[in-house]
Amino acid sequence: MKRRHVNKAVVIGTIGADAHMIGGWVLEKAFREAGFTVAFLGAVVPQQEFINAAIEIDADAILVSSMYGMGLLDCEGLRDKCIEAGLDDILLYVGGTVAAPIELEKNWPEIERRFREIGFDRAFPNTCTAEEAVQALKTDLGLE
Amino acid sequence: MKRRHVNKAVVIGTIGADAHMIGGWVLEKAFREAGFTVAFLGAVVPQQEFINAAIEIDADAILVSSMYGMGLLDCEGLRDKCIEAGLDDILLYVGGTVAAPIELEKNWPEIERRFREIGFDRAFPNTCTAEEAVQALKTDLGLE
Amino acid sequence: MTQKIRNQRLSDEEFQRIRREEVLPQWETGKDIEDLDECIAAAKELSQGKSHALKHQEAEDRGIHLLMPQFGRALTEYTIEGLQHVEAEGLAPDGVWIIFSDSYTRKLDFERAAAGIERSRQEGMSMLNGWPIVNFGVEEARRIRRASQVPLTLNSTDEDGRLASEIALAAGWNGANTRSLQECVAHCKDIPLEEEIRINQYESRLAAIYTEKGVPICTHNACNLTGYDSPGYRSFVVVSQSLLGAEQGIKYQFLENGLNMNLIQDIAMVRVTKRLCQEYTRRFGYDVKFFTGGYPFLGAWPPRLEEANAMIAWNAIIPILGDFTTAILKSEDEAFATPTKEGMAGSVRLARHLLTLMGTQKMPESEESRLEEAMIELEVRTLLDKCLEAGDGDMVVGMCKGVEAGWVDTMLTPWKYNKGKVMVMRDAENAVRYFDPGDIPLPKEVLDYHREKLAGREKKEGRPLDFQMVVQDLQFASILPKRQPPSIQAE
Amino acid sequence: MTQKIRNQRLSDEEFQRIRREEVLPQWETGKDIEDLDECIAAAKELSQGKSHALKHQEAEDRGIHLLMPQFGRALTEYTIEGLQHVEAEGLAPDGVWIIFSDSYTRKLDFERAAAGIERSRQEGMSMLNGWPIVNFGVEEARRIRRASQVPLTLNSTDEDGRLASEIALAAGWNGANTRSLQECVAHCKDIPLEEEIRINQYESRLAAIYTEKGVPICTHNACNLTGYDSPGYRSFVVVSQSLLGAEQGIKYQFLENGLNMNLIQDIAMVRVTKRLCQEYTRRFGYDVKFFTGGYPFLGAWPPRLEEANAMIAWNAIIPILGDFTTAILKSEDEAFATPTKEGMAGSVRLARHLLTLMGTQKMPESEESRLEEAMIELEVRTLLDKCLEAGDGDMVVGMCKGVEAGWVDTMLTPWKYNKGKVMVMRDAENAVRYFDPGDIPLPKEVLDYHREKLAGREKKEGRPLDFQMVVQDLQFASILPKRQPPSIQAE
Ligand code: B12
Ligand code: B12
Repeated sequence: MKRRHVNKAVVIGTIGADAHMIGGWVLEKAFREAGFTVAFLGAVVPQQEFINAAIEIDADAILVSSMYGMGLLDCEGLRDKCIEAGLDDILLYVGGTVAAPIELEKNWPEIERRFREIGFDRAFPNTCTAEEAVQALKTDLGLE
Repeated sequence: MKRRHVNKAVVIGTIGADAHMIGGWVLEKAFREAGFTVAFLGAVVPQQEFINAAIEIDADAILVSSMYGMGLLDCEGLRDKCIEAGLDDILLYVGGTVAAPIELEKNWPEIERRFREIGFDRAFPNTCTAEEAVQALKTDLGLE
Repeated sequence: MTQKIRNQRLSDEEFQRIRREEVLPQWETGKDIEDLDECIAAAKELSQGKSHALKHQEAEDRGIHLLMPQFGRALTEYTIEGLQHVEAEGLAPDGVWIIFSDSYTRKLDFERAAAGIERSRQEGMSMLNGWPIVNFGVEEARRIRRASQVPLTLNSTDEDGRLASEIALAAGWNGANTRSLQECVAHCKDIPLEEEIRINQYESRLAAIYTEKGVPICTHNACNLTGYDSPGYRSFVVVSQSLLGAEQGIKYQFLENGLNMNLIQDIAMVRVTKRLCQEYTRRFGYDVKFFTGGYPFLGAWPPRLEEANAMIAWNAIIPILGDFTTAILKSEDEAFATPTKEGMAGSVRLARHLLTLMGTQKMPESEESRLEEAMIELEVRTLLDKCLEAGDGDMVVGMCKGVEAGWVDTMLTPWKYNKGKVMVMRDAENAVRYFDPGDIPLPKEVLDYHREKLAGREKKEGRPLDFQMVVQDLQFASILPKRQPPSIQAE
Repeated sequence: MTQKIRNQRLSDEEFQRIRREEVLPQWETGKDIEDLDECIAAAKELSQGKSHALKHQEAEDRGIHLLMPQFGRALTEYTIEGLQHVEAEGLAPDGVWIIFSDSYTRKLDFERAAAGIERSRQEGMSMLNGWPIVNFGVEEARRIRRASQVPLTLNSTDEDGRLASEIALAAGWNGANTRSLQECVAHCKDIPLEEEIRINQYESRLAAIYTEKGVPICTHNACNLTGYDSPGYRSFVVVSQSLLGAEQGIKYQFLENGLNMNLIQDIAMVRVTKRLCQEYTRRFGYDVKFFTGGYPFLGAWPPRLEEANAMIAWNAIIPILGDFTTAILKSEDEAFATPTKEGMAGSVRLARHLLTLMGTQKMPESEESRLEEAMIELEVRTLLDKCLEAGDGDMVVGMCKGVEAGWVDTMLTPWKYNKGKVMVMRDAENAVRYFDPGDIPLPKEVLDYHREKLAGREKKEGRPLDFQMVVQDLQFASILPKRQPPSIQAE
């Protein structure tokens, strides 16, 4: 992927009707500590809000948290909206307990396949620590 | 099998170096309640003692308990000794946690096969209740 | 919101108007329950021998504990299959179900719920995190009612559960909740407390009408909140809600107290909560029967069977030793997805066997428990009385003022009206204490007590308390230990 | 037996004579440990950082609990594989092993043990219920010692464990037990108590010699007994044994108290036991350090995973809440066979997570716990003092007289010298009470207390107590509930 300049800025929030925000809150702390600018949108965040915030802070990545199980449904279309908004090369990560059916949630390769299919760059299970998330983004941004 | 007259008498005991006797104690109570004469030999009972007691009370069956895992080893040769002593048609039951390896203990058909091979008529896992034991013997003796 | 809301019973006309204009039109299945009397008559028949309220009364009389597992799948077939499996494996007869609806339903987004149902059919898996009761409507809910042997209660908690509860009650389930702050803090983002209370006055009144007409309804009065709240705050939420429900005429309330994992503190919290619910409702002249339940740990769970079993066991033992009427159950699936039927059956078996093992063992009173109770009680009374003072005797007015001013406050919620100045932390015994009480009116002796307890942790860990510990505490029960490979190989 | 035995330290000459003439010749591997000083030197090196005694001291100082799982297979390879697996999965570093020998070894039937080893090789399965330490000898035992990261203790309990303990100690394990009545009642049939005590004076003296020469040995002083004994009897056995061990010079004892499943009673039993061990050893001028452990329920276990997990959890929670140094663990395999490595790893994970969840929570003192302790203490003191009186100040003489006369008695043992007039039964809280105290000198207030508690069960069950209940109690924790098929089918 051709990478734009790196701004060390991320958007974090929980998508859809999902009210969980503790994971995002922990991520926010970790990314700030690692020197990132963070737009933390909390929970119950519509797709468009992620994009608006990304534009506002000139984000390198949108970190979508989805805990309540409808992540696959809620994330469909986000990549298209990014492209529409001119954020063609922004990194899209998703993480959490993203799939309601346990058959899927325990079949991580299939989850990753599905998210790649809808334009996400990475998907993280909820055993991912905040430090691991920071590390992954640094790697993808060529920061370390 | 050709059955001799029925005397409603059983020998109960725990074989070999096995010190468990609670199961046998519970069986004793149940068989007495069901109208049987019982010779209860307690624990750590050598093969010959079972046979002596069986002769003494003219038993229909010897109920061998084996809990500590070496039941298969300890029971070998009992049928031969019975035949030697003229108890050709006495019923031989074994029950308890008869096999040390869990692979065997959880493979009950194989346990039964092995005990049949060494001349036992029935083998009971330790989930067998005293009432079930009484019922089985009554059936085999044609009492019900 | 300009309309000023008070703790006052809805008139029959107002109730009927809201029902007709606001609630039933929310989705097309609303029209199947237009005739309320017919619904009540059907519910009466369908809940025969399966009443949540009466089952709890019976359990109390017999001195036994009920088990309350949770389940919900996108399709009716899956849901019924799961209920029957778990009931056969030990839930029936001394159990009660919590059935989840999905989160779209809870946000009244019935279009997406419909899409989720469709998608679930296509994929052959449950793509929703619960059973979309509103989309399926009352006849399907009755089908589930008939398929189960025990009382059913609905968990469709969020801003507005009115239509879901209407359908559930009309199907002979026990549908209603006594909610206000609980919902704002747990699941909402933008709704003002006044509006949430208005919505729930309707739901409470609905439950009361069923009760008055011969179908006793026992509402859930919960304080699951953010999953990480001080026991004083939890208790305050439940007691204040008990007054709101009681005013609407509710006669039975199931006090569903989120557990924090410290045996003495959790039991103290529940005892204080029940006592104050009784005292305050009586003081206002209401007559309500309260039952208690322990809601399992609502923080992050460990993603492995054995650790999850430790959680399941401890979360059942606290309610049993605390003599709560009911132990609510989570399952080994908690870290991954809503419970599977196999997972829930496992929890039921484990908890049932604990009941066998423990007989009627109870936690005795001790100096420690009396002190803990006294501290929680003092905190909660202070808050309650401050509300009543600020509200001129009206709890609703007082609560709203308290939230606005920030002296009613908790830590981690998506709800924008919460000030969030409070910070809690675990002490060495894993009890939840105030690291920073923010603006809540904590009596000095309570604050000193919390500080002393936190100092105990500082001493145990040999390092000063800091914010990093607050963050770590959020995952204290979910991180698995690293493998320790043998340092010396066998020869 | 004509020889009169007293509680008196073996002389060095007598010890050496017994060693040479009675112990080492029991089997051919005895000759590899003839040089005791060499053995002690080797043990010193091998047990570096893996001393049972010092590990316990460290745990007490750090205020943590140790976990103590159990394992043993017919072949050394299988045994090592199992230890390393469980250590990697969470046992190391804060754990200690109990390694079983097989039952032939315990009965000194080394021929059959040899046949069992052979048979195990042929079948590719462990056909023995433990590791035959005597047949394998000291070098194999050292191999196991080197392969493990934590202290090893040997459980080869029966009439005569002297040679097994000699080999274990020489390999840097912790081998010895402080035993007398425990063994007679648990595993023996014909041996007189005098003879059992004589045998174990040797074993205790052996442990003391190692300790005196710089390898501190902490013996197991257990009261597993028949698995179903009154707490008073259990406690009496341990305290009396503590005096016997102390006289031989033992400096550390691990009090291994079999649990009966009632939280308050079990904790009271352990507290009283430790207190009286301290008091009575001091009274006789000995200086001994005591650690405590809870031995899991020794009655019939349930043959299913979830129920077994309930047992595992409750059996770990009692020691944790009771602040015992160590929680001994059983596994989900208990109803079927000696623990598998997977089963034990599971128990370790479960118990470790309970430690995480519970932090430093302890059971506080209460009126109930004080009363229970007072009752147990009164019973045990009465027995101890009666022994000392009958023995003219010599515990050994008194115990022997007590058993002979039947005022030292328990219910269900293969041991022919036990009178067996006592009958115990569970009360409504599953505490163990005297249904019939037989001839034991139970103070009236203790008997009244037990009667009152049993009356509570009578009331709860609504039927008079009878012998049938005694029988049922033996399987109260092992019978699984019947399946409850759905009475109404889904449409
Ligand atoms: C706490 C909690 C709650 C709290 C939330 C409080 C709050 N303010 O956030 C409350 C009680 C309110 C709640 C409510 C509900 N919950 Co909830 N809840 C949990 C619970 C127990 C822990 C979540 C948590 O806070 N973990 C701690 C934080 C620190 O970890 P985390 O969120 O996993 O985040 C970490 C990683 O996942 C990762 N991460 C997260 N997002 C991202 C994103 C990116 C890009 C990256 C790189 C990393 C990353 O980094 C974080 C730091 O390590 C989980 C179960 C569990 N996991 O144990 C269920 C769980 C998530 N809830 C669940 C459900 C269904 C609900 C409800 C619908 C009610 C219900 N039926 O139980 C409602 C939601 C309603 C709604 N509209 O959303 C389900 C979801 C099922 C599914 N996925 O299929 C779960 C899994 C429980 C279950 N098994 O049923 N819940
Ligand atoms: C209580 C107990 C003891 C007590 C025994 C007290 C006594 N006086 O009997 C004590 C503590 C002394 C003890 C000692 C030992 N035990 Co033990 N013990 C048990 C335990 C926990 C329960 C057994 C019991 O009493 N059950 C209750 C009675 C009523 O049921 P039951 O015996 O199963 O009998 C019923 C049925 O099995 C059936 N039945 C039994 N026999 C027969 C025979 C016939 C013909 C029929 C029809 C039916 C039948 O009917 C009975 C009524 O329902 C079991 C594990 C378990 N099952 O939970 C281990 C267990 C039997 N013990 C075991 C072992 C290894 C030992 C020891 C070697 C020490 C050790 N390493 O743990 C020593 C034995 C030393 C020796 N020389 O024998 C192992 C055996 C392993 C194996 N089979 O592979 C077990 C399975 C535990 C384990 N998983 O490690 N034990």
